[in-house]
Amino acid sequence: MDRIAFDIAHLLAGGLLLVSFMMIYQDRMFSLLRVFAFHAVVLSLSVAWQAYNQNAPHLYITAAIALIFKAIIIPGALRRIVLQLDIHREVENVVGIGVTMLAGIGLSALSIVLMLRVTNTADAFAREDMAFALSVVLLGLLMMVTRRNAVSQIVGFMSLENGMILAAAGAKGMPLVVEISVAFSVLVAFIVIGVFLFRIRERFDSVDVNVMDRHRGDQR
Amino acid sequence: MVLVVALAPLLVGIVRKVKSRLTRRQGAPLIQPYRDILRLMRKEVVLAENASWLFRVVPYMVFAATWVAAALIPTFATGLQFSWTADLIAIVALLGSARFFLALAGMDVGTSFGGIGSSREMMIASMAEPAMMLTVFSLALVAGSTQLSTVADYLASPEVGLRVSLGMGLVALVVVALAENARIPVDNPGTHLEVTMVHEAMVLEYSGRHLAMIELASALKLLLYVSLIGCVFFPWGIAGSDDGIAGYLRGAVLYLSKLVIAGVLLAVFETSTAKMRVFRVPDFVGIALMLALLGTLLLFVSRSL
Amino acid sequence: MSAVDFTLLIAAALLALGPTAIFIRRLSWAATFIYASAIVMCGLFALIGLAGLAGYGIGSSQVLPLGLPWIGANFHFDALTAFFMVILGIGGGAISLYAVGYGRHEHAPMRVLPFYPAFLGAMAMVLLAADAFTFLLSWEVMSLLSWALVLTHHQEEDTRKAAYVYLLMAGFGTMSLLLAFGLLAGPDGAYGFAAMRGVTRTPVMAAVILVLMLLGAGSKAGLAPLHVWLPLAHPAAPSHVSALMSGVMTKIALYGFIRVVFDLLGPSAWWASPAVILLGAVTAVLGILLAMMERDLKRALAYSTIENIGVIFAALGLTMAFRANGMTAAAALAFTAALFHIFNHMAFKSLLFMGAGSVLNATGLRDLDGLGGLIHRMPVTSFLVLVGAMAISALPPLNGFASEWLLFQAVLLSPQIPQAGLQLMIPAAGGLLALAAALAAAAFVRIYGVGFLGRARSDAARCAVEVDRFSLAAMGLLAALCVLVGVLPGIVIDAISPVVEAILAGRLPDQGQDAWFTIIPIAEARSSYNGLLVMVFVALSASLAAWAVHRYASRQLRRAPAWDCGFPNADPITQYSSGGFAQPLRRVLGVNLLGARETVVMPLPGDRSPARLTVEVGDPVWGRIYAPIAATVSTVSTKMNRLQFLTIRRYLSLVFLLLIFLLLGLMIWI
Amino acid sequence: MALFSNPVQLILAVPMISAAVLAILPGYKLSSRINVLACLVTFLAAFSLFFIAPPAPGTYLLIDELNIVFIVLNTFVGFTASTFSASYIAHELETGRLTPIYLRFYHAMYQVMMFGMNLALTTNNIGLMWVAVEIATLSTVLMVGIYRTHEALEAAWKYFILGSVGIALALFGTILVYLSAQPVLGEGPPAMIWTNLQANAARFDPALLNLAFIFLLLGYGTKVGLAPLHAWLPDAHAEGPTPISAVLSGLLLNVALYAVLRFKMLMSANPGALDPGPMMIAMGLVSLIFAALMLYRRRDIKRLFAYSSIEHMGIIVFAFGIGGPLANFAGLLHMVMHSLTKSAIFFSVGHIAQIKGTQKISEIRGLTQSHPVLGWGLAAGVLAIAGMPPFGVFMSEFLVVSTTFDRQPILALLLVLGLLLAFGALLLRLTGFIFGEPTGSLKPSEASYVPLIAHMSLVLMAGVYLPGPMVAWFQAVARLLG
Repeated sequence: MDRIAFDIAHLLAGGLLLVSFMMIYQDRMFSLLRVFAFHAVVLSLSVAWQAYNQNAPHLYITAAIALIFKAIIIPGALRRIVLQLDIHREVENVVGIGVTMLAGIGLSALSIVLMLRVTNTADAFAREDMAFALSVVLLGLLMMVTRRNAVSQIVGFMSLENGMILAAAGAKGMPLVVEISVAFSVLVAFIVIGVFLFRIRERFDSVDVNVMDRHRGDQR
Repeated sequence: MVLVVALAPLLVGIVRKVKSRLTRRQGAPLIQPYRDILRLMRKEVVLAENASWLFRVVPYMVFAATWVAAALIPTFATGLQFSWTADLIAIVALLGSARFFLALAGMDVGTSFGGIGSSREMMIASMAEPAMMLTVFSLALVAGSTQLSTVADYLASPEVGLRVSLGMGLVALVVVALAENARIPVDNPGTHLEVTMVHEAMVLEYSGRHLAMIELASALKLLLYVSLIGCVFFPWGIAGSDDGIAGYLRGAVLYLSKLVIAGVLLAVFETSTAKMRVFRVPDFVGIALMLALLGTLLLFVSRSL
Repeated sequence: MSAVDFTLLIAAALLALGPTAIFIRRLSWAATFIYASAIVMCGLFALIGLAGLAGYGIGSSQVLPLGLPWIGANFHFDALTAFFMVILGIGGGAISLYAVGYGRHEHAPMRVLPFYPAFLGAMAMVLLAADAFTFLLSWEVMSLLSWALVLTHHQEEDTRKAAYVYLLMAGFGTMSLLLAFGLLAGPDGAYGFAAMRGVTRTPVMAAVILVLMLLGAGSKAGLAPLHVWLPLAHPAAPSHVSALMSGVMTKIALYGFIRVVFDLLGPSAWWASPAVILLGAVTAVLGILLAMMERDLKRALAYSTIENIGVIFAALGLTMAFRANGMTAAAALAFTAALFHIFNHMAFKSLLFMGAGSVLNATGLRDLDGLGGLIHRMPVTSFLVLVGAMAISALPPLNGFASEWLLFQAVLLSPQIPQAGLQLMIPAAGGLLALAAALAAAAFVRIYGVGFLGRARSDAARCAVEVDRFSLAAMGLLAALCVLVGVLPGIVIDAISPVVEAILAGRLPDQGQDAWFTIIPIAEARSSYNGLLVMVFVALSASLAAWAVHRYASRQLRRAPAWDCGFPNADPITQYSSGGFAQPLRRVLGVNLLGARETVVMPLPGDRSPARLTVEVGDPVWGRIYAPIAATVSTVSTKMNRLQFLTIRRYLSLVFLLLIFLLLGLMIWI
Repeated sequence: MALFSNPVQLILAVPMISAAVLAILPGYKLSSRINVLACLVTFLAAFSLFFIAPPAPGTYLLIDELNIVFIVLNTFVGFTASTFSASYIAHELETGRLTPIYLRFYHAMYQVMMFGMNLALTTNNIGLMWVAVEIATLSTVLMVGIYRTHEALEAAWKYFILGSVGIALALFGTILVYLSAQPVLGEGPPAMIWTNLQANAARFDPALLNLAFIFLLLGYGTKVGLAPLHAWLPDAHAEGPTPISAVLSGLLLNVALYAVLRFKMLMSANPGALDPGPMMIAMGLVSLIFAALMLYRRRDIKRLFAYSSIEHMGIIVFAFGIGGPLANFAGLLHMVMHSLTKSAIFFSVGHIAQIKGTQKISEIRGLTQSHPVLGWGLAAGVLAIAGMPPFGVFMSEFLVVSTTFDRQPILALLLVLGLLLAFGALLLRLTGFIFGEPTGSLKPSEASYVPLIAHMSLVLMAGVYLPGPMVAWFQAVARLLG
């Protein structure tokens, strides 16, 4: 394992984190989707690099899935939904973007410090990967928490899953199960979300989660 | 036992006589209470239509309970034959029984005055009885017994000396006696004025022989308290169980003089005070309660000194 | 077959009678069958208990493979159990006899029949249990079944509320007991009573257990301030159930207290006892004051139960004080007084509740102000209730006096206690008990005078008819018991002595040798009492007086309208009402102690509307303790309830924050 | 049928095959029967594990003393719930709340869900377990939303989002566990096998395990319904079909709990790792007290009992957090009792809601008068769940409280506070449900009471008598849990 390989892995994983920050920064729906696609691309590159380094050909499949589904199909589909449902083109934030960014920086600091501390015994590749992956996961969660409308929450969730995949790929020799599960979950998540969005379209006039919240139980 | 019944109206007579003389009246002769009772005995009973069997039984019950209680108190000698039958606590409780029945009788006919009497009587009693009980406690704690003969014997013995607690107990007992016997300032035995009466309101519906029994019982009760105070606090001259005839005689004479003194004192006291409002009474009796409690507690303090 | 096996079998049979009732519900004789069986079984309980007190079958145990698997269900039969078996047997038997008659009037018998025998069985199981789990199981089943019984008339809002408060308090009590047993059993889970007995504990630990037992058993027995359920639940239940709950179940609760504090815990430090004595005395006064103010007949009786429980607890506290100082004879006296009073209260309180039930049956009323004049319409019931009222007012020569007398004798032994604090406190508590006794007499004069004497205040009372023979027989039985025990207290004291001996390793002198059934707890010079002679004297002198008067004076009698100081015969509502009777005491004690308030609304001159006097008096404990707790729970749950209506995003934020919190924690930790 | 010689394979295969069959089979009557039959076969197969020596742990499947409890319980409640569902679902069709096509979907999903849960319980692979839990979650999401009312969709959506986040966190934890095991056990599949992990846990990197456990506790804890991760639970219970509520409360929570327990064992086996106890105790107590307070303000009967499930999960997690043979025994017992009781409660609630046509607490009154069996059955269930004897929950609460108080008095007092609060709320509602004058529809219920009575009889029996073998086996598990 040479220095260059490590650096590239580092670069890619760090890039993923950077893109996560970009996503938090976006305030337009379409640009968010574009950045998300880019996120997936970086992820697939990173996974592919891991596959190359670990000599684990099955990881290429993961990379491909990430590239095809997350970078192309899902953003496209979401784009269609936004267009069809005539959703607000702005991303509505709960708190200001500056605050969110600050929180995001804090979170990634936390996760990197924590991860580096706990993974003394793991190899350097894994340490870096896990640290960045945790940051991406937390940022994804942060995004879900600070966004108001459903599409951007879905995007947040997807970026969270991207972090997972990064982690799974970084864990050396993790069996095939992970890839299957990732593919599986992506697929099912997509289907289910699609179904839901469809139904929600059928019943509600917007995918804005707040509208649904009016029907929360126990208030009748 | 017969003695107490015979003496009781006399005590009432003394009190009435002294009171009359103090208010510059001639007053009825000393034996007037006897006459009253006998006359009432001979009269027919006019029973309220609504009165139940309880109403008719109560006079006898009250009389019997009071009588038994009175008989258990050493008058001039301590060696009573049946003194072990009941002690001071039982005597208090027997008086309680009498009161219980009398109060029930007051409620029986279903008039408003009966109710007034009963409820006030029970209110006064519920303060007076604990006071009496506490006095009994302090006596018993001093004497180490609740057996009246023993208590009297002990208090008659020279080792007792003067005690603060006993003084307080005496005051408390006197107050209780005033309250229980329906004397001024708690109640006025002579009145039939609606707002003021307590005891008389309860027995308002009684007549004839029933009233006689009740009058006799209340006379007995007065005697009982006087005897009790006499034998406990002023036990001079009480004959022991092994004294001879002379001892008994001396005891009897002293006892009679104690009765006379008590009667006079009571009359003087009653003439010199006014009756209080009913709701002042609890304060008055409450003082007895406090004194009795204080007496009991001081007992320990003085003992530890 | 040993005593414990036999008792267990009967208890099991009683428990099984419950489901049986469901199967035979269509048969016309179902109720009679159930109650008759209950009489038989209770009779057997009483016999076994008596035999146990005589020394037969004591010490037998049985372990069944039930309950907690590794120790099984342990049962044991000893003198204490035997004594309470007698209570249960006599009380339960008499009440079942009453129920044969009373139960016929029940509209929905299937809400009583399945639970009633099982309730009796569960109480027996409590007495037999010899490990913590079996004990608590039976205890809680007992609560549960009585809860179901309280809910017989579930259509009424008050009943439901009463039952709710009852079971909630029972749950609280059980939790306290559970904690107490947790401490007794130690970390290894030694739940058997035998294993708990020998362990030495620090005084603090023992005090904590004592406090928990006061909470646990006290809440079931009705110790202030945990008594609030009692005046709600007892009146709400059908009267035979009320009688069973007040007369018997509270005794089972006391059994639990005695079993743990006196048997399992052993002697405690002297400073633990004042709390018990004081709690008992305060409970007694509070209970009887509330009884004095209460309008509802059964509720007044329930308050009076609280008073008696207070008296018993005071006696138990005295026992603890004496025992802590090694004064075995004095402890035995106080303990005997407690047990004796337990027995007495079972007898007269059951009797009074049955009487109240008869009144309820005859008139449909529990409100004292609707009653009156029942002595004419229901002479036998009235007489029997009078006996009960006399007994509970501690009038000689009845049984209530005998036990109170013993208690006062115990109080008078306090100078021998070395601790000055106790020396001062015990007579003061004695004063409170005397006050309670005096108030009890007042309260029962009021109940009896308003309810049974005077003139009828309503049509229902005017048309009341005497109840059936079964009810009268049951009441007569207990009334006879009250008299008998009051007249011959020595026999009871001797019967109790094996229990005292077993718990305290000491006893009162044998009373059987004293002439004329006198009782002499310490020495004759100190105190003695002879119920028989008092009764004979009173009876003799009363008869003598009556005879003499009738023989030598007049025996004429004339009926006339009541004189009433010259007022014409007014309407029955001019009679003193229950509230009117209580007024002097309410003014004297109620204002300060209970926060009683009177408001008078006087119409202006010319206004013809009636003047109104409203009296507000209630249990001060409700407002001071329970209402704030309920309000707190309500406020907190209302505030919390917002969490049900958050948006998904906010829920996610919660998850997110928790994650961050834990991660930060981990980072700081390592 | 050599393939199915092993009952474990049967446990997994039967639901899978029947799911496929049910998906294509029209006609709900037959479907519901097949559903019941499939569940019965699964249950019998699981039950036979008691008598047949369990197969040695393989790469994929594992049967040991711990999970056999869960499997048998799972398949049993699955079976009774399916019989309940058969009588329940017909009524739904009559009232038009569901259409035949949805019923077909429902039955297929039921078996998918059973498959997911059985797989999660029997697998020997932490990755596979994660997948299985995911399958079970997704299938229940679909079932919760099956009525397609606003509320149902909203509940399903909430469930889906929160569940997905939870499951993602769990995946991250799983990866971390793998990462900590990988240096010891080498790369690849062996580092994800339970048996290997358990045997070598002592040598794993404790710091990494700590981090992993946080994620796992939060991830699977969401599924368990621990506060404040519980939000999905009340709504999912309230808005889905009642058989699904019963299965959710009775089974799915247990499956997630099983996962937490497994990882807790891993933590306990590593001397350097943090003690998971305090974390579990804290979450358990928070859930208990929070849910107890929430009970007071409920207006929907199914949501009420959903909160009660949160409360009981709190108690169970608390008990396992306390640890020690007695508390672990109590935790296991409580879990089993809670599953049986809570599903029984939901069975009766299902019938009640169908008769009354409402789930509103205020509109359900006087059941003991109008429907004695249902009313008293509900009473027995609620009293049992509130910890009243002679039911089994009492025994477990007895053990938890009494063992805790001696060691951790403050914790025990908090526990008691929570129990009392919950007791007060449940009792208050119960009094309203079953007493008073009946309201609403009084028509008799034609449903079968067999599942209800069967469950309550078991709970009753456990309260007074636990069979010896069962005790021995619970004790063995309790020791295993440390």
